[in-house]
Amino acid sequence: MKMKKFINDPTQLTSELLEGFALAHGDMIAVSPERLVTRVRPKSPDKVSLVTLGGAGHEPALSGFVGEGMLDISVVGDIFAAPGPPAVLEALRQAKRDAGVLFVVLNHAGDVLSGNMALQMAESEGIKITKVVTHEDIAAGPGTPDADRRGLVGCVALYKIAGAAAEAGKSLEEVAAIAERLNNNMATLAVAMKAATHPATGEALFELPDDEMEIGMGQHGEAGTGPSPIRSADETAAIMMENLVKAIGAKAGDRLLVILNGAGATTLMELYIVFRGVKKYLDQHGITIVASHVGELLTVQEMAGFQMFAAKMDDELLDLWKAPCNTPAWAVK
Amino acid sequence: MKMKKFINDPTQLTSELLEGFALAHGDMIAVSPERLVTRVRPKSPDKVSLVTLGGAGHEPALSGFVGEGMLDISVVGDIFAAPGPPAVLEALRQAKRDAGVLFVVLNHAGDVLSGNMALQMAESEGIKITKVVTHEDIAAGPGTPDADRRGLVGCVALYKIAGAAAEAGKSLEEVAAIAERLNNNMATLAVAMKAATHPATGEALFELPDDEMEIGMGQHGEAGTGPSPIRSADETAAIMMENLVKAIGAKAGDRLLVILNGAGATTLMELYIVFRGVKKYLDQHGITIVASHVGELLTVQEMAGFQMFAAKMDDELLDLWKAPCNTPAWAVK
Amino acid sequence: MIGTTGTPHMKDTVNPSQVTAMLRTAAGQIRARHQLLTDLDSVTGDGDHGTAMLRSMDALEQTMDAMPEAELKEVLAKSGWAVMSAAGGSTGPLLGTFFIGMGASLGEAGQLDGAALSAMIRRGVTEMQKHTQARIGDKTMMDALLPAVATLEQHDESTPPARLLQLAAESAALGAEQTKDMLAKFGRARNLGDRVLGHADPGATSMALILAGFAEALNES
Amino acid sequence: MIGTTGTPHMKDTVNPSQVTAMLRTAAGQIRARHQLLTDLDSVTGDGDHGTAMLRSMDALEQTMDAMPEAELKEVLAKSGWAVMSAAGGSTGPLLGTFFIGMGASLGEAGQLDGAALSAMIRRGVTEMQKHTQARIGDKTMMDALLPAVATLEQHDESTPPARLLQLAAESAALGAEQTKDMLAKFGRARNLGDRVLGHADPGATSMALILAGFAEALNES
Ligand SMILES: Nc1ncnc2c1ncn2[C@@H]1O[C@H](COP(=O)(O)OP(=O)(O)O)[C@@H](O)[C@H]1O
Ligand SMILES: Nc1ncnc2c1ncn2[C@@H]1O[C@H](COP(=O)(O)OP(=O)(O)O)[C@@H](O)[C@H]1O
Ligand SMILES: [Mg+2]
Ligand SMILES: [Mg+2]
Ligand SMILES: [Mg+2]
Ligand SMILES: [Mg+2]
Repeated sequence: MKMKKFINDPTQLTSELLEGFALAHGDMIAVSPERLVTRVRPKSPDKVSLVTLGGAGHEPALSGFVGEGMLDISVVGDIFAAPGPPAVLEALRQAKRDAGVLFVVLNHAGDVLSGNMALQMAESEGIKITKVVTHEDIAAGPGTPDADRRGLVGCVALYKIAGAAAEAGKSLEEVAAIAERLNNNMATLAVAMKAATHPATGEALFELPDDEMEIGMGQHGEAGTGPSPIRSADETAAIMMENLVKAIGAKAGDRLLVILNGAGATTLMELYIVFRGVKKYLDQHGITIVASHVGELLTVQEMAGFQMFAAKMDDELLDLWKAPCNTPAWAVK
Repeated sequence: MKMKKFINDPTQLTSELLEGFALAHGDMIAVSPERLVTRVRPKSPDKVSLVTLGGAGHEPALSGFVGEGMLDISVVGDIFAAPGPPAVLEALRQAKRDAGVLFVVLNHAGDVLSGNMALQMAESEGIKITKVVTHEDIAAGPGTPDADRRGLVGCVALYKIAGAAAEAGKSLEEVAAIAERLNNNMATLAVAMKAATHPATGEALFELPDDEMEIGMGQHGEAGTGPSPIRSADETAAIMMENLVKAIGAKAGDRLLVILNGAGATTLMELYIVFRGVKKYLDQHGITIVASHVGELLTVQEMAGFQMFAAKMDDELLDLWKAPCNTPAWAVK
Repeated sequence: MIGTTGTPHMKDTVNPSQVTAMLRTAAGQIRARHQLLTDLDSVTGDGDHGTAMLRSMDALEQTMDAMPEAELKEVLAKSGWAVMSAAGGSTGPLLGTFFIGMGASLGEAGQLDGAALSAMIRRGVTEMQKHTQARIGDKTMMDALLPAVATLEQHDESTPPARLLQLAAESAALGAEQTKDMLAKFGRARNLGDRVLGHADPGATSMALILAGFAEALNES
Repeated sequence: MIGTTGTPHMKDTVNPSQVTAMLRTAAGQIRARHQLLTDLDSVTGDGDHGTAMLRSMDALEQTMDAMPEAELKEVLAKSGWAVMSAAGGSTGPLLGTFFIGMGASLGEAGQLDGAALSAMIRRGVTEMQKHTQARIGDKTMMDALLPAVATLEQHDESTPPARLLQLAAESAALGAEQTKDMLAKFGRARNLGDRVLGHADPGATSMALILAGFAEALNES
């Protein structure tokens, strides 16, 4: 049976998707044969550049965020697979500059492996790089070492905030410090309702019974806290936000950035209804939402579910979050 | 069995969604008890205002496009249902100004009915209004009277272009003429791959066998040209664009705006792959894509499929398309 | 029922409170059958007609409850407006217009004879026709309403109101029944082609129920 | 096979073209079993390991084909790099490093005795260990490679190359087999908890096949 997807050759998904992406956004980005997505109007060379890497299949992430105010280069792997070290090294070489490179890696085995190898080689070539690894998934529970916590949609907030800092002309040390401050104050929890189809193999990424959902499931079907009956939007919002608040230690009076990132098939309608539930929960606890984003930033094909992200904000982080950006997937004026 | 959706009370969907929408975008829009979505920073009163109406359940459409450079007021109905004439009349009253009101109605029975009644009453109160009805769906075939052609995602292009003309200070006559020029040069064709669930009733909006797709299906499951086997992205792109090109009479040398509007569950990955196919087809016919948008503008819950839109552009339309806008669902810098 | 009713005068006219009873009985008819309406709309449309009619009837009765002292004319105008606000889709505007039209035909308070009652219902339909092109055979509300209007027009002032409404309701019911054999030309059902054959139009069924309610109220009183 | 091979000298050393034969035979082993690798990864991971290994082997052989005259050292370095480019995920970087490490252990052209061959494979694994913390029992490639290395270390120069690789391959196969009883601590399988019990690790299985290919090449020649 054919997959219910609009594709041509399942082995050419990434190339064709990047081709279409470059055609649709040729005014902002270009795609090289090594699958580097770069800006067509490069950032001035005296500013810190941002490089990231990750598998395809999560559109608009990651490459949708290449552009003014966010990323300089994104290295694209195959569907759900890290790109190899040679391409990442090439990206770091292209990003090389005196101001230095901020290298953002999501904590997934392949990405870390590939990123570290490329980083080692690049540093041996004298490229000035600071690495930041995002690992803000709290599904594994409190006390889990950073190395065992996955990077989810938090990377996008980090691209935005660190990208704005870089665009503002801050030094690599400053940009990295800002990125780490955000990194240490953010958390994400995912929930899945319906599985997605792997677009190359046609297989379901995981199974979930008709009357169940699963909180904590990762963006490739990695197990979460176990299935539960389907809960209402308000209950789901409260359970998830309660855990996030605990994880980042948010207290009454704190100011949060909240992101509800749709996984694919979950509608914007649902996300707004959940957002309403999040607001109710936080109101009860005296915590303020000072900034938010509701929509699809990092998807998992047509999976139903979403990722809920929260970060404690200070004035500087908030200003950077609100600073202008202009990328294929996101523009702030 | 529970629906696989994050909701609370199925009878309160629209209210809760609008509440969440207002909370998430309080810096740009406000929602009144009559379910009018308005700008928090109203347009200067000497400029033409834009009003539209339509059912909820198609997020981000229609209200996601209220803001600078696009709509002034959107009147929201229940899920997939037109709002009643009293709310629409209230919107026209609030939009009233000497410069006049452009009133955009999508050609769906309920919307037209409600729109016309409100229009009549508003005109009898001396409000200066020009109505534009979008009916760019070509599924019913050539020669179908305008009254029998549905309004699909084309309304968003019209909001953008007419909205930019209004923001530029053009008169109601000029704005309406621009809107009608676009309206007469645009066409949309939809394709469905998987049904969506009605979020209030939990029923599938339509049925489609596991190995079939249907070109021409409307955004509420209205019948199209009949089911066909699942085709490749390239074939689908070529078939659909061929029909669109015919419908708008595009010839070699013509310049098109192309929109691929995801219905909900179809991934951005797929849309980019289809866009690549569209470009190939148009290249073969000497037709240029001068502007494009790939993403979710007007969805049908978690339906899999998309709407393909094409419009012949002239310099003025193109400039207006590219003009800045800043709305919850779309920002152009 | 004929023969069990009151004075000759009572048989020939109805008073405003009887008209409100007609409206409430119509609401009762809809409440009793809303699931059927939803089921019909699930086949031929989007399945929301039962809910739309329930909301309309809620709005109608709430408006009547809120203005017990008001002129019938005004009650109908307000009710129609409330129905339009309460129910989206096609039902709210059309049904609301029907009530507003009914009200517009009325003069100051007083008894309504058969002619006035006939004029009230006919005016409701005439106002609707300003907003819909639908004719007999198009599988819409009009397939119930237009036969009822034709029946009303065939009778002169001599027909007692209760009998008049009974006849109109029967024509509406027959008209609704005949929509089973029709293809839809309006509304969402239009796009379904011959998938709608064999199913009555939900809107026509609703209007037949409303007229049945009107008749029932007078024939019981 | 012992006794059927050529001169004593031939038994004690291998030449560079025999090493390329080892690599090609390893590729053949993977090609013959890629579906098994995919199936294993479908249970314990994301189902792409068979494809990743096929692409790696394509890259390996294409690189070798493209530089028939080059030093083995250089061929292995280039191949490793090509594998890293060809296969994403965990496989490309780790397997690529393995080949690059093998190359790094080699001096100028010439015969390799048992010690040099052992050093070559051990160096490949040592380089991998710079990038992974995985140890025996973590259900990864290392569960095949580390037992093979231990076996290589137990033998001195007196063991003929073919025999040495045979023993190493057997240790790798046994190690891969034992991953069935392990919970995963690395890679995607980590997140699956005890759902992976009873299934061999795909990466360990691949590495066992590669070593089996190495041994097969020498034992046939
Ligand atoms: N143009 C029209 N004229 C008369 N009746 C109409 C028209 N369009 C729709 N209807 C009626 O409305 C009914 C459907 O009402 P409802 O389900 O409430 O609205 P919607 O179609 O917007 O979901 C149809 O069965 C039909 O009788
Ligand atoms: N840190 C690691 N160290 C050693 N081997 C690893 C590590 N992470 C993963 N692997 C191996 O990689 C195999 C999976 O490879 P593959 O499916 O190609 O990559 P991915 O997990 O990225 O999809 C696992 O079976 C395991 O043997
Ligand atoms: Mg993988
Ligand atoms: Mg409806
Ligand atoms: Mg309906
Ligand atoms: Mg894998």
